[in-house]
Amino acid sequence: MSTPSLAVKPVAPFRFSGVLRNLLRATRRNRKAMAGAILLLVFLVLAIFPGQIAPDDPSAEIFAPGMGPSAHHLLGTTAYGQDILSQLVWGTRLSIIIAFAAGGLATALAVLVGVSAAYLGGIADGILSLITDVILVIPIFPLVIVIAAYRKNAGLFTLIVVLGALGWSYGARQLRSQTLSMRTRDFLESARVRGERRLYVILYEILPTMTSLIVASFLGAALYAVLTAAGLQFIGLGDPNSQSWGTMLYWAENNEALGAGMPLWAIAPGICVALLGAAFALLNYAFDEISNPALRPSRRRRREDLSK
Amino acid sequence: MRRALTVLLLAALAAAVWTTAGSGARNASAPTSVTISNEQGTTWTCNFNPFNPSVEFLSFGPVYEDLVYQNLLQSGKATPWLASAYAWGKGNKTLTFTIRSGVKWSDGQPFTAADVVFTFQLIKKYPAADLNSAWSVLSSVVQKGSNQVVFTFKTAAVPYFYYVAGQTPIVAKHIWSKIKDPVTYKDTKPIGTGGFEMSSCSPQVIKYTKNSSYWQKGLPKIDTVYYPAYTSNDPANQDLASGKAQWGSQFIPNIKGYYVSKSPDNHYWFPPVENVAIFINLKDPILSNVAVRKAMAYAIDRSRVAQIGEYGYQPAANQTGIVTPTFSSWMKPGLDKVFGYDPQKAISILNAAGFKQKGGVFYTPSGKALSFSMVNIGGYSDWVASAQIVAQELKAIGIKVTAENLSSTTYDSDVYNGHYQLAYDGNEAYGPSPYYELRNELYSKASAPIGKLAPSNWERYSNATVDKLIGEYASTTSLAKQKAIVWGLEEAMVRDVPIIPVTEGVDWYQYNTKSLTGWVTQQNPYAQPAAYAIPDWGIVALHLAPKG
Amino acid sequence: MTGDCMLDVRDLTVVYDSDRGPIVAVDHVDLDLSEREFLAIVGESGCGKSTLLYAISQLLSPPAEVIGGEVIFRGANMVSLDEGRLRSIRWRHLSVVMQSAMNALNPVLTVAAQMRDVCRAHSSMSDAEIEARSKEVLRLVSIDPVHLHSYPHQLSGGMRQRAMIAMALLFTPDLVIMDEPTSALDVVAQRSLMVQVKQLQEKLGFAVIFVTHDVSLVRHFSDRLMVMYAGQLVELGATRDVFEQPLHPYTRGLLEAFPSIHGPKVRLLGIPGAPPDLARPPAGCRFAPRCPSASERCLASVPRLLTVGGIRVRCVIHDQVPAEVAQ
Amino acid sequence: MRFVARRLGFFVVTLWAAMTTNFLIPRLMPGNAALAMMSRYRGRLNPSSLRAIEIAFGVNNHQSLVRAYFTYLGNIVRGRFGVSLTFFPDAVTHDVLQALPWTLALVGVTTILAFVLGTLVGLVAAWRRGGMLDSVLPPIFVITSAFPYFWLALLSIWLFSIKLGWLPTSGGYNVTDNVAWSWAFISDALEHSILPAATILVTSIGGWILTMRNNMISVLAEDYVRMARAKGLSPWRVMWSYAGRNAILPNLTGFAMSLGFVVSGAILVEFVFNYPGVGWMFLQSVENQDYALMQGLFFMIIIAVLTAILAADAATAILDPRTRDLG
Repeated sequence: MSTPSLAVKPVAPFRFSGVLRNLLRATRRNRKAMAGAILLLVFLVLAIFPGQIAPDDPSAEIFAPGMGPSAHHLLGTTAYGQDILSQLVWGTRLSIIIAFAAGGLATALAVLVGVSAAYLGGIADGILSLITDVILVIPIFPLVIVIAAYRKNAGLFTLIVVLGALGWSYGARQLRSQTLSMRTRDFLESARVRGERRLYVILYEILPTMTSLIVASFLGAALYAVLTAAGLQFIGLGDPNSQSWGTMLYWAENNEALGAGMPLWAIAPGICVALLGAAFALLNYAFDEISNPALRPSRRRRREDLSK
Repeated sequence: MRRALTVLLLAALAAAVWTTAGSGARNASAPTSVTISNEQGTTWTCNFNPFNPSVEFLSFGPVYEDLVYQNLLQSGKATPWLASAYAWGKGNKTLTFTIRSGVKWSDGQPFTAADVVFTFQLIKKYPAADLNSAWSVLSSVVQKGSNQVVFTFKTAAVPYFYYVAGQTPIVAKHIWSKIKDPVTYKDTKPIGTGGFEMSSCSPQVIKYTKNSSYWQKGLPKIDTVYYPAYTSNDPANQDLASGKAQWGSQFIPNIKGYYVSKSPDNHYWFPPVENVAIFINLKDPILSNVAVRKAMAYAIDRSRVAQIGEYGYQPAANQTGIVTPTFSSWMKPGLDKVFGYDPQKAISILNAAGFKQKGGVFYTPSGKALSFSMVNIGGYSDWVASAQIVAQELKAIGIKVTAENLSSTTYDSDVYNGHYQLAYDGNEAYGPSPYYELRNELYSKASAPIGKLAPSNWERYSNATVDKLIGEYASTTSLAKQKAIVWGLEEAMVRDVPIIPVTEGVDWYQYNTKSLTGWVTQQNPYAQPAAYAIPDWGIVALHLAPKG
Repeated sequence: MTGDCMLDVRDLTVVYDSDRGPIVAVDHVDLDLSEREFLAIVGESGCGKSTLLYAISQLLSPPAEVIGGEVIFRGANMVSLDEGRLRSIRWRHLSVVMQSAMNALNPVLTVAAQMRDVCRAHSSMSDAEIEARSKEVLRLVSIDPVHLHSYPHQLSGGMRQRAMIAMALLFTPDLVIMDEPTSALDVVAQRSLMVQVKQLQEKLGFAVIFVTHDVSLVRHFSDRLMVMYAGQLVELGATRDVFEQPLHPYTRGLLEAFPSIHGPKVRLLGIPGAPPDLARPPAGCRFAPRCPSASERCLASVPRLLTVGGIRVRCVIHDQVPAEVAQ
Repeated sequence: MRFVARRLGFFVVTLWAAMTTNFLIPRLMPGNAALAMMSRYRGRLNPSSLRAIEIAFGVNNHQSLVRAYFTYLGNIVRGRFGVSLTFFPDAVTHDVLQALPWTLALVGVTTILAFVLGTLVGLVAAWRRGGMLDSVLPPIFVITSAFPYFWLALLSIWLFSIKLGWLPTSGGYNVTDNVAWSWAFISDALEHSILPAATILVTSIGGWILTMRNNMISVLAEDYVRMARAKGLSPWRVMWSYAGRNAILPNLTGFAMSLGFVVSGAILVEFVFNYPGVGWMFLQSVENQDYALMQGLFFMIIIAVLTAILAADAATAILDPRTRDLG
């Protein structure tokens, strides 16, 4: 005699490692994902070993100001005689930190709130969902500005906390509905039948199935964090002594870099932000496709071929 | 390719509407008008109340006028204005003005001595309107005869001439007597005696037009002044570079490449008017030691700071606190040479004072590192940059300084209350002679204990003889005596190093001679040229004339 | 048989692209259908029944794709027709009834609107005529016409299914393809619906291809029965014959199975285990792993499709000694 | 009914939360308005005028936080936002109303444009799967949507205004013309809005394209779309009233919120382009610790978002009968 579960498609139990392996495989398959991953990797390397990579001390004002690109200064120098390339390299670190710290925090909160809301249900769900919706409509950027203006030195930490603490609501919503859609899945029912503890069910049964969604919401949050941070630093609400792309743009802007013949000073950091952003965006886009096969690019329908 | 595509997209859009909207580039405005470019970071409220500090500069000068104009750039040379003459009396405790006849308000009413008396009674009644707290020294203002006004001071108050005669806008009695509260009053149709009338105002631009019945015959020579509101620096600078605006009061980075090179008619002059200095909290246990302060004074290469941090726009300052060349005539010979750049000397001073160097940093005998934080205002990019260089140079001789960039209000509340160690700043009110700035820097009565708001003298310097000198200045009109006193103050600056002047703050001023003449130049500094200097910019506007 | 043959499917093969390589969901299937005939296709879920239907009606969308074979409907090869030509055939001659009306009806349009769309697409009826016709077909499936203007979610499950059948009859087509139209309903409703379908078929004279996982359901209604397993045709013959003498072990298993309230999933009493993963089908006979009477010969090669006494079957048993079976 | 009640509860709580943060945050900041004023005019004011300003702004009357909170709530309810310090002595409402039209005209219109265009592109891209549009536009705009807005704006100013001189560098209109409903003025204002609008569009359209494309693709897999095809409806009809209409539903709320966030979106735009709108005004209020103005703007944003969401609910109810019956 066969137990009912035999006829069920073998979904559970999941192993994170397994899921991650699948993701990696999928990533290798997906061109967009590859591009994004490579970009991100490059920036990570820059962020970890700026000292080894950057030619000069980014803040030392020791060269002729406003030089164009040359063998010694591939991107020229700033109006204060700093090496732009070095600043660029060192600037990577802060952006990466913000991206991962804020993105991570936001995602953690999203998972915590979203999944537990859906799984606990009832009043807990009601309250958590309400909070989520409220946070969702609170305008983050103005709020961050107000807080950032409070004290400039607190820049980095404040930024991470605020972006993280306010950036989770969207992900939480998605995760909640995703979890809801799974509550009735057989493997969860069987887990309940087996009398597993809730925490166990959440950790080992639910989360793994949502890895790609979680990754996606992390990427989204990270992207948002990078852009917002850059924006704040650009309007001068970051710490102007810090080494970051946004700060570079702030200084370039204050010295009319574009108009005064130092265009690279303004263009280069912007491109870096754009590339890092693009890396996250591409990965996000790709993970959509990975988690939802329907989205994958496909050959045109045969019918159309024939009708030609 | 990514950018290329974006660009293409924009180009398409641009081209599309460009053709319908007509030519994008605009030519410079009509010959008999001048457009001012001065980033205020705000749009206009169309309020011209001269007693409202946030907008007084929009009316005081071109519309409202003062009794006697004092030109800072000519060591306070006084030009009778609404008063045709003035005289000190009774040991410099009374001041009598003879009011000019034939002056009319722009609504046609005659201007009289009664208006002057009324104005001063008004700011007495409403202290919030008394922006220079004139009534802290005044005891009475009364009319004498038909055309004279007598000011009586509690004590001799010679320096207050500048505030009373030069910095108080005279308003019309027949208008302001009907106004409930002059402080909150929104003065949308200012009626003044000045050469210009405010003819139209929108949040984006104010238009001043020539007052055809102005009391100085033949003036003004131009018809209109446009004062656009710039909310950020870029557009303001761009309009100057393109010639769209002809009169600039802007910090333009790399001005040669960005502005001068754009047209042979583009010129600039940055007359120094004040010191940008390191304020040292004298209540700090380590910084109270004069040796440390002297070492710092020697360790800073002022000209390098000026060059890198300020593009050389702000010249290097000197320890006496005398702004040169503006006030060079007040300099005690030789004194400005003290404290040239000499890092070795700095180190030897510290050693002599018993500080020990360990790992490139000096320590007090009790083992405290010479490590301080220096606050400055994050919004002022040039000062932030300068502060960085100062920090690097002090680090070089073993004094660790970390620059903290604060929002301007945080900065002010910290510094005014004395909750800081070092502060890099130029926020001193200056006047037509070095006395005014030095007084603000050194006068103990202008200071306050730690934790209380000090309007100035933030380093909390206090020295009886200096206070006495400052007091004496108030009671003398003789230039010789005044100079002697200022020399005394200079010596105090060099002896006690209460603050360290690093560079000299300037009036930002660019001008375009394509279609206009009569600009302020280094050769003819007839007024402060910055379009925010009150009342000076009104006087500059009077001098401007169409070319040929 | 050839005379009134309306549909002739030859060697039809459908492939899905997936990460784990191509999946052959329908594997060289042949079948034919005469006018007014009622053909039932049975098999476990995932055996390719629905895919076959959509391949016949040319409704596959990526990643599924017909890679070989023909579907001759009234002399035209549907596979090679372009959308325009297909449109002219659809609904007037060939209509489809889907598994769950809840999903198959547009949730944001009223039943009336959805019927109107069809009529507009294939005729020049006036609104009045359309209204009349719509009510008429609703009555055919014994739904009170008042429901014509309600939205799908406002109808009961049974009503929805019937409404969809009604919609399929708007133009009384020659062939109605039904994909488990009853699976969403409870047993009682299932029966009544089947009876109704049968009556309609006799009254209006259309042919039916009826897919279900529940053999018992079609026993008394279908003329012929086709059994599919793992994308392949494993047995095809007159319903009566197949029920009396199932030739394929799988068919036998199915007949012993009873319908489960769990819908598409069928518990096989005789045969434990689940259908194979079509991305990696077992060598030889695909049923062998679950087959009670499997021998190593089954694994050797894919069994041929044999004809045994009018029944087509795919199993090596009969390949060896057809005589035994005959008697 | 429960649905409506939940919605109302949501609105009330949101409003309260927003108003409270709104009240607390600025009060956690140091310094006071008089100092802020001093620092704005640093160097130009005699230090002793600090006293004068303090009197003028009444910054010295310290009431307890709790009392302040309730007076604040009371004032908000009565629609009193007090006097702006930045634009002393203007009333906050007066300033906001003055700046709002500019923001709405520029960012508002552009947001709507981005949504409409993005949705169309996404819809068509999904419909013509793997087609030219589908394989080119989405990836490109995914990348442009990751651009830092202000940077793109700077570059375009540099290129189109400074280098090519095609378009004005900044501002809402040419300062030398006078504001009026004249064609000259409008065209001028239009011209000034090209660059900001274009840059916003480029950076914001990607999101819409992507979400719409994804919704559309999952909808296209729905039975009712296949059903529509089976019915032989014209592709156009299928795309719009079957696939499109269902695919757009999930986006409505998102669109509403983006409309509500127009102001926050405007901050950087108006900063870079020196545009006289509320976004820039907000920055001002923060810089000058202009609580009244800050709160007025913040409150306005919240109200905007909530009304937008309300509108979205209504729109959804109209387009999706199912929610209608929930309410």
